[in-house]
Amino acid sequence: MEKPTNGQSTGEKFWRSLNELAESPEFEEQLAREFPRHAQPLSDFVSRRQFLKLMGASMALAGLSACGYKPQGPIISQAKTPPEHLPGESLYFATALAVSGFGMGVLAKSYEGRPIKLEGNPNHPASLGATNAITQAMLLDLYDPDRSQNVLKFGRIEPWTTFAAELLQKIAIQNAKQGAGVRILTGAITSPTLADQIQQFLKANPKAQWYQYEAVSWENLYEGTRLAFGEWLYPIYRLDQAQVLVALDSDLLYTGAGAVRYAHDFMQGRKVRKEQMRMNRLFVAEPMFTVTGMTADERLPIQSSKIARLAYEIARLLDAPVQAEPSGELTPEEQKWVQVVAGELKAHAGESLIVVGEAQPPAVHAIAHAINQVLGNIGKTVVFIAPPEAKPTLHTQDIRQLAQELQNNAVEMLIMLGVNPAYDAPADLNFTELIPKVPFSVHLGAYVDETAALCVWHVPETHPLEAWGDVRAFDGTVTIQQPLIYPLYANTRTALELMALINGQSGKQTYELVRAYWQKASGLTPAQFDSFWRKSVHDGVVPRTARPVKPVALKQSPLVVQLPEPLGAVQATNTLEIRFAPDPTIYDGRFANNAWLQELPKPVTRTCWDNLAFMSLNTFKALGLWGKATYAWHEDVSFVRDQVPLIEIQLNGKSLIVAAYPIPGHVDKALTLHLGYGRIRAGAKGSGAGFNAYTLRTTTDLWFARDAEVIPTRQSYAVARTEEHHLIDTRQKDPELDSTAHRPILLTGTLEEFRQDPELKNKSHREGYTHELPSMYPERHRYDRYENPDNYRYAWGMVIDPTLCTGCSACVTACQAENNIPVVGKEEVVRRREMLWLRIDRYFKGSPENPKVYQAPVPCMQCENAGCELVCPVAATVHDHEGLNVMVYNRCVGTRYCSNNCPYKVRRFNFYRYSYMKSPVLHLMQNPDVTVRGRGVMEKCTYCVQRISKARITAKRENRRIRDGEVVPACQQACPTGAIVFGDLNDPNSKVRQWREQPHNFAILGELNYRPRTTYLAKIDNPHPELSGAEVSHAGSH
Amino acid sequence: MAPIETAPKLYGMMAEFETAEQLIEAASRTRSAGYKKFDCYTPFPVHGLTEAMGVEEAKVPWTVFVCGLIGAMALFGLQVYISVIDYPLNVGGRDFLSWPYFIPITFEGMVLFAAFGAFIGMLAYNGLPAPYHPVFNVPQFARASTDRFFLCIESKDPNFQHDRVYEFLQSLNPVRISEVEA
Amino acid sequence: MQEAIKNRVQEFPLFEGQQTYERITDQIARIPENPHPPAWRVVFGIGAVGTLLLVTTLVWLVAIGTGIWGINQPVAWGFDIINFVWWIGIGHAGTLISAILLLLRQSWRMSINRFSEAMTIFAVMCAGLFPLFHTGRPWVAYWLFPLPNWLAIWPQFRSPLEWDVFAVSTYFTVSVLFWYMGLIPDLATMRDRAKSTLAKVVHGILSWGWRGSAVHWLRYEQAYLLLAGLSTPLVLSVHSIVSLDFAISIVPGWHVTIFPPYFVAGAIFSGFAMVLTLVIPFRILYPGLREYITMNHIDWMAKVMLATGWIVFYGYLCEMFFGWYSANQFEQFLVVNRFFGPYWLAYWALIFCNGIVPQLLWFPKIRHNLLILFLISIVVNIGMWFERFVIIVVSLHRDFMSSAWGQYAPTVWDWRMYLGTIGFFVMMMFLFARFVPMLAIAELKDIWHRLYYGHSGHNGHGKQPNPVPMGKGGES
Amino acid sequence: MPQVFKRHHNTVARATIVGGLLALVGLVLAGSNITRSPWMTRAGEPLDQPVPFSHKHHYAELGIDCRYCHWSVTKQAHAGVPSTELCMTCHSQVWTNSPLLQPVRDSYNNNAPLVWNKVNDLPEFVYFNHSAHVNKGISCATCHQGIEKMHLTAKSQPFSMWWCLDCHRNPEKHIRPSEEVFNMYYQTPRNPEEMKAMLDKYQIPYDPNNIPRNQLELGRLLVKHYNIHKEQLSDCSICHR
Repeated sequence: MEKPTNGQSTGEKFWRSLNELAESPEFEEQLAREFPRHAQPLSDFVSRRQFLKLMGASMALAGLSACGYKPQGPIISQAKTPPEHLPGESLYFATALAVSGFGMGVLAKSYEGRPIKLEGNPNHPASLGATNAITQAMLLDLYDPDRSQNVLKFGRIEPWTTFAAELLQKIAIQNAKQGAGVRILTGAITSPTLADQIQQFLKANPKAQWYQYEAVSWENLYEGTRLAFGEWLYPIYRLDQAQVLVALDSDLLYTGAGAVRYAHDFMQGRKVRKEQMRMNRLFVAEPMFTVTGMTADERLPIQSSKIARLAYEIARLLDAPVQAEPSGELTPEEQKWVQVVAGELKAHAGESLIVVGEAQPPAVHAIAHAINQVLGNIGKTVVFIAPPEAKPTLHTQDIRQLAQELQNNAVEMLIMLGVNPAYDAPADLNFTELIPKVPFSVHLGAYVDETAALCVWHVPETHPLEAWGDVRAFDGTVTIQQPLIYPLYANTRTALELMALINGQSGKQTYELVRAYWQKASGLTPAQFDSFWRKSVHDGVVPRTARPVKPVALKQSPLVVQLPEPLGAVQATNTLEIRFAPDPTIYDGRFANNAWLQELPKPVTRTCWDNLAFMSLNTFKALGLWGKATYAWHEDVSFVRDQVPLIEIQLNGKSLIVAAYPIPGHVDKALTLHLGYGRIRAGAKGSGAGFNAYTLRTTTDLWFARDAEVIPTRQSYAVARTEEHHLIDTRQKDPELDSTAHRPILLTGTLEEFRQDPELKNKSHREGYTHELPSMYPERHRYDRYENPDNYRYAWGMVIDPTLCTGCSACVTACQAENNIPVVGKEEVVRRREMLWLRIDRYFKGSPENPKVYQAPVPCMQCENAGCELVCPVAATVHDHEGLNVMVYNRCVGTRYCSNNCPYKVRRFNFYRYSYMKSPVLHLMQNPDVTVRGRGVMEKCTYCVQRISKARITAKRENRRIRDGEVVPACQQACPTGAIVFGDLNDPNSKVRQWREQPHNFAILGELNYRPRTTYLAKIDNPHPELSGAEVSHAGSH
Repeated sequence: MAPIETAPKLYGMMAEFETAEQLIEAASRTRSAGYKKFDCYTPFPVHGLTEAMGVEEAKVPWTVFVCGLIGAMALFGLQVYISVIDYPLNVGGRDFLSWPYFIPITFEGMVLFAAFGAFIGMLAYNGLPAPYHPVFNVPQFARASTDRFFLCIESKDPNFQHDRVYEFLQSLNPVRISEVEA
Repeated sequence: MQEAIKNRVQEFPLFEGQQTYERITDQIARIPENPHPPAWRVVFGIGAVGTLLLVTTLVWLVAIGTGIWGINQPVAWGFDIINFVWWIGIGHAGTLISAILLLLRQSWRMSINRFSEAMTIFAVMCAGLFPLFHTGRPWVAYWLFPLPNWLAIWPQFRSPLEWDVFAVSTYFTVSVLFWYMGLIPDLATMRDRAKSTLAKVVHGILSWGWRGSAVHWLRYEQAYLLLAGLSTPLVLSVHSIVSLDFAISIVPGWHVTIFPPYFVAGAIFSGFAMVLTLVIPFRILYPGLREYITMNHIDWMAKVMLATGWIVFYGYLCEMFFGWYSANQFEQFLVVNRFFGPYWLAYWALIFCNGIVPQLLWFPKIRHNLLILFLISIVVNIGMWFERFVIIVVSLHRDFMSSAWGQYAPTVWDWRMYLGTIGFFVMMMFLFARFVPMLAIAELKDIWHRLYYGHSGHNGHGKQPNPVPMGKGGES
Repeated sequence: MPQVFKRHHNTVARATIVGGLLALVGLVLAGSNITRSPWMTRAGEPLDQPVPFSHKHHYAELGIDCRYCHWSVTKQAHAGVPSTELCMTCHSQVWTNSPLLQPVRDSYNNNAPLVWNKVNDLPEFVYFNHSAHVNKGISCATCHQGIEKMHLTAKSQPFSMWWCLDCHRNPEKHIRPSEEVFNMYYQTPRNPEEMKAMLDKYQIPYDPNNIPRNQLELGRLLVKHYNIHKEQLSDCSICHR
């Protein structure tokens, strides 16, 4: 595909030809050729192609240059029309996508038979119609050209049949000895059908073992409940009930199976309006900023190892029934914090909640349970259910045991379903040596990854959007997964199919298996079952499958718990506490090859394509890293070339070279390392990116370890960051001018200030937001000029409430998926050429030690007096009658003047042919309703104009106005917390209008009189009077 | 001296001088002698010469003025037509007829047209291009572009009489007198 | 009046040595007629190589995209526009010398106007390349012209870039006309001096058959003066419009009301610097020129540089003042960022080159030391380049939303294109020297006649000529 | 030595100059016209198709309604190319063994698509929606004029931007009662009686005192009736996204 396509013609072609295409040798070969080198990132764009070819290519791009008369393409009719098929129309199908076993319900948008977008499923408890970045990006996994496509034996392509034959033969042998030599390793499994298949096998082979391993495990939750209540339980938080939430080293608003739901619930208590001047309060104690931490009203930077002490102190102050040997000391600030938190919790007993993160040892969880118990929160703000997994287990224990057995050569047959222990198992078990010891090892996975390389057999895994299946949400609710598309590659299989084969049901389709299971499970008559099935599949949730709430009680009082040893005062400056955490975008590494997630700026650090050793600025300087190496001729330039120093970390005998990066709000004497990077067999995009933190991670120090020794090196490393943090790299000498916090960008205030003065008039810069300058021209184009009763005209506008924004970035990826936004690769991001239309601004305010964070999504503001339009010499960007600042890609000649004159810098330019995609598969993914921009063209957000047009045409056909809420931009649709509202400003009853009329509504850089259609509500937070004093005074503003 | 019969195909009779001053002198005397059709040729613009010859005109300035006017109106018109009549677009909320924005191009148009007016006008009124001209038939005339000054009385002149003109030219003390073939 | 002038030019002679009409003509006209010094070949060769560099760069640019440059999201304009403004500025001196000095009746302009007009034309050529090729899709750049098309859509006339299109193209056309018109009589001279028929024909055609008729001269001078009168506001408008590219927008550091005058002054400043940079070597290369481009000329040019330099420097001071006086923290930050930001080096370099160094020109000794003068002119050219760098890059890289701040660093391709244009410029200048009289012969003779005829020893021919035996035309 | 130029060279010179200027003007005019010409737009050139399908035969002679094959045209963006199935609804009965229809039968039997050549093609960045037009009284005939006379299908309009805009700027010139949209033989009523009759027939409200007299007046009436907002029709975002 040389020329950009709107997918319509090609769309139909692909729709038709998929089946043939998938099998056709050319296609196989074509993709095989691309595997595994072909890189999406643009770094090698120039070097890879020869010169003349490019010449031709770029000329061919004139295709987008408004000359319509190219040779006409083919138009391919269907032989037979499927009943539901409507040419050029999209259909939505409910299904679910699972991350480490837990399902997120989605509505998949299918265009001409290919899924092109995933939206949240309103019926689904984990989604409520919203999604997160990962779910949005899982669409890309389906079309990833690096996906494994062939059955491999020792890396050589073999037909599926050969594999099946050999497997069955081996199974037969094992059956004889009751499967004594068989070990099955999977991730956490909630799928009832799959679990049932495995259980069947285990029943038949009692000596066989089934282990589950998740690198990012929540086993501590279970152990915690066992300590407290005597059994493994899974907590469900009711954050909408909580007035006070205390999160100890827990990122519950962002990571974890329920995060999207929790973020939604939590924000119900923060919708500050003139009608409702109240909000809940969030306390967070954590070593490094997390999304939850950035949302906090009061945050305490503290080493993970000290959390236990902290929790215990709180418990003591609330005289919760806990008994332990406290060790280590709390600093005065920490003491103060503890007192305040305890007081708050007490004050809101029954409507407060204390949550502890998965990384904390069971004891700390137990303490938290005790506290919640004492406060009477249990049953109100938190309830407990039986674990959603089919077979709950302790992952570390499982993997250790498996390692043990492998060590003793007890394993003759190892079946690994969608796991990658060779990469993510604890380093001390060194699986890379163990796996090859197994005579017959099978790996089922979407990629030929580190583990596959060590196995005898590798079987490509089918993507969940290609097959039937089922999965449970965090609260146990089951979703029947239905396929959106015929498997792209003929040889792929699902875990279900593989188990069915092993169980001798080889003929069965996944559809039959799932349906059969539920037929059995539901115990309904075939007639009843049919409607049950239809309804379940259609709604995306199986009724009455949520796990029931279990009543709980402390098994003993007081609880006697063993507190872990906290990190004492470190003597040597270069000995730090190290904390492992899942990566904010690529999680535990399974998404390492997902270009969207790789390029998505990490919520806190705004870096991408990398993980780095994050530490506080003090530590950074203490290690003598500041002004090192490439910090060139000016301190301020330290980040100009985006170069940071490399350090070597040594931890119990293992060592890792990693780039160090200072980040505000990180606790001193500690560093945080994200898992998931440094893959060697992730695929073209993931391989070689970042540093492999697993090499330091051992079963003993799974989450945090003390005494990590840091040795600075001479080398430096280029970091791709989409935003500098100014508290660090602009000099402090003149805060009034330098510190961004003092720029009139975001209007901020505390709940108290808002109560006294809803317009926050006496806030600094407030006038800057409101007052408008007189114009020389008759302003015929202002939206309020359109207002008259018989006015048909829409005035589209958007209001964003930063108070509700956690910075989870779901909107960013949703925008990328909806608008065919290309990925540019690390080198281009380093050169500040990322293409994301929607960015999330993150501003620090206050001292670098513990600043406040203010965030806001920044799309195109659709200014009414847009400067960009004024300076475009070819009228490629102009206003339409509905107030959209439309960007006509095919008219753009690429002077980039508009971008210069945009004070918000929300325009993006195709410096190269970013939209070029070598693999035909990727073209299946593109949204046919959005022009694919060619090289040399400016692009930007237009409020998802394609959705507006669609709605307008429908409305016109039905002779009515577009209803409020009928048009929902991708960002709004994805947002878990409803921080974005879009609609018609001319409609007095529209939600957007109501938000816009809030007293604390303001326009960013309003004084420029560009009169943006996108406005914001002031970011309100709710600091505790006794604490915030300290921090805010640092900031010096207001 | 025997009168010489006029060559049938004679363009005129040309006197050659060494200094501009002599030429100016000669020109005014030729004029007062009642000759109409005569012209002077100099290597550089000699000031006071045309006055001496009694030539006065301002065609070029007027042409330039008119062209400039046309240019200005044309481009302003073009801009108004395009942005108000043919395809009015809401550009950054500005009025369709946001005339101050149209001034620069209007001005440039004025200058462009005027400049062409000046250049083309000058050539046209001078009857150029004229690579061929009878005066070039006089070999010495090659120095007209270097350091010599010529006065040529044309045979078209009503009172052109060969030997009379010759005598008259003689009286101007030229360096040389030559007939100019038509 | 005339007397006064005559007295002044006695103490500051515009010519050196004994001049006659023939000598003036011969000294200048024989340069293109005779073979050239080997040095010419060398420099021309260098220029040609540069041009080659330019061409290859452009091809690659069109093939791959503007991504090969260092520009990025906050800094969407880099070397492309910097060099555009720089070249345009240089071009302006030519028109200024030929037009404004003509209107001001500055007789000393005669000896350098042809030369600097040529410089203008070639500089504008170089300048024009940048806006054309800085577009993401040069193959549709013709959309910037209001051509009737089947898209039924037109350019957008509120954009300063659109104004640029008209301004620059008009400026180029008018400059060419002006230059060519001045050439016509001299081409006629060349024609009459030519030995070979070919030369006669070529020059004959190019000179439109000019024959120096008094009436023609009358109209010629009218037209020439009017063109000058037109070019003067034109040259001012062009650079004002270029400055509006920035002043129209709201970027702190661009949104400045003094830009037009300050840009024009800057243009003249850099233009004169470039004239000096070229004149001094040419005087060495062609000693004949020294009789007409005397030390006085050079001295005056240096003085003009000094004056315009001060205007420019005043501009810098204004910007600082505005920053403080605006009470607008974005403006204030800009000033601080210029002083101490990542690009402080560029800013202080600019102050040094354009503010400090030119002060040397106060001293006559330095004004008469060709080497130092030459160096100063180079420094000023560099300084003016930095000025554009500061205006464009420093303003863009940190504007309103600090979340969108970034840095800019040119790539090898930026440099290749820049050096390429310089090479092209040099090549064209040397071609010009090779084929066209470098000074305006007729005008020089006019000046000489008006100011020196009678004073200088011309009386050799004063005596009455004898009556000559008459002969038919064509004989003898 | 005689001068190199002869007297006639003056004429030559002047002729050259005048000629050159004229040529320049001519070039511009030619350019702007050629781009609009069918030679460029390929209007009226039938493309070869796997099956020589005749709209004339099916529509004009057999009187099959457009919507029988292009069934999605009133609901969807795309008019849709009928599936082989649809063809076979008739051709399993008639012309069952015509060699011309062999490809159709093959396609049906092997469940393989028919690959037609696209006749009316728009650039990828133009989003045309059939339903938006046919439901608002813009007829097939407006863009596919004369299709009912075509044995081999060719595009009858340039499909260039100025052509689209021409109608988007003043739809009155082309709009008709939506009931008449699929009628290729529709004529604007010429006299008030017919006009009145038609308006009554389709219950289009009108002022009996001044019944539209011609297409333009009828057009204005319908534009109002169908609630079409003219000024909005030339917004960029209407066709480009």
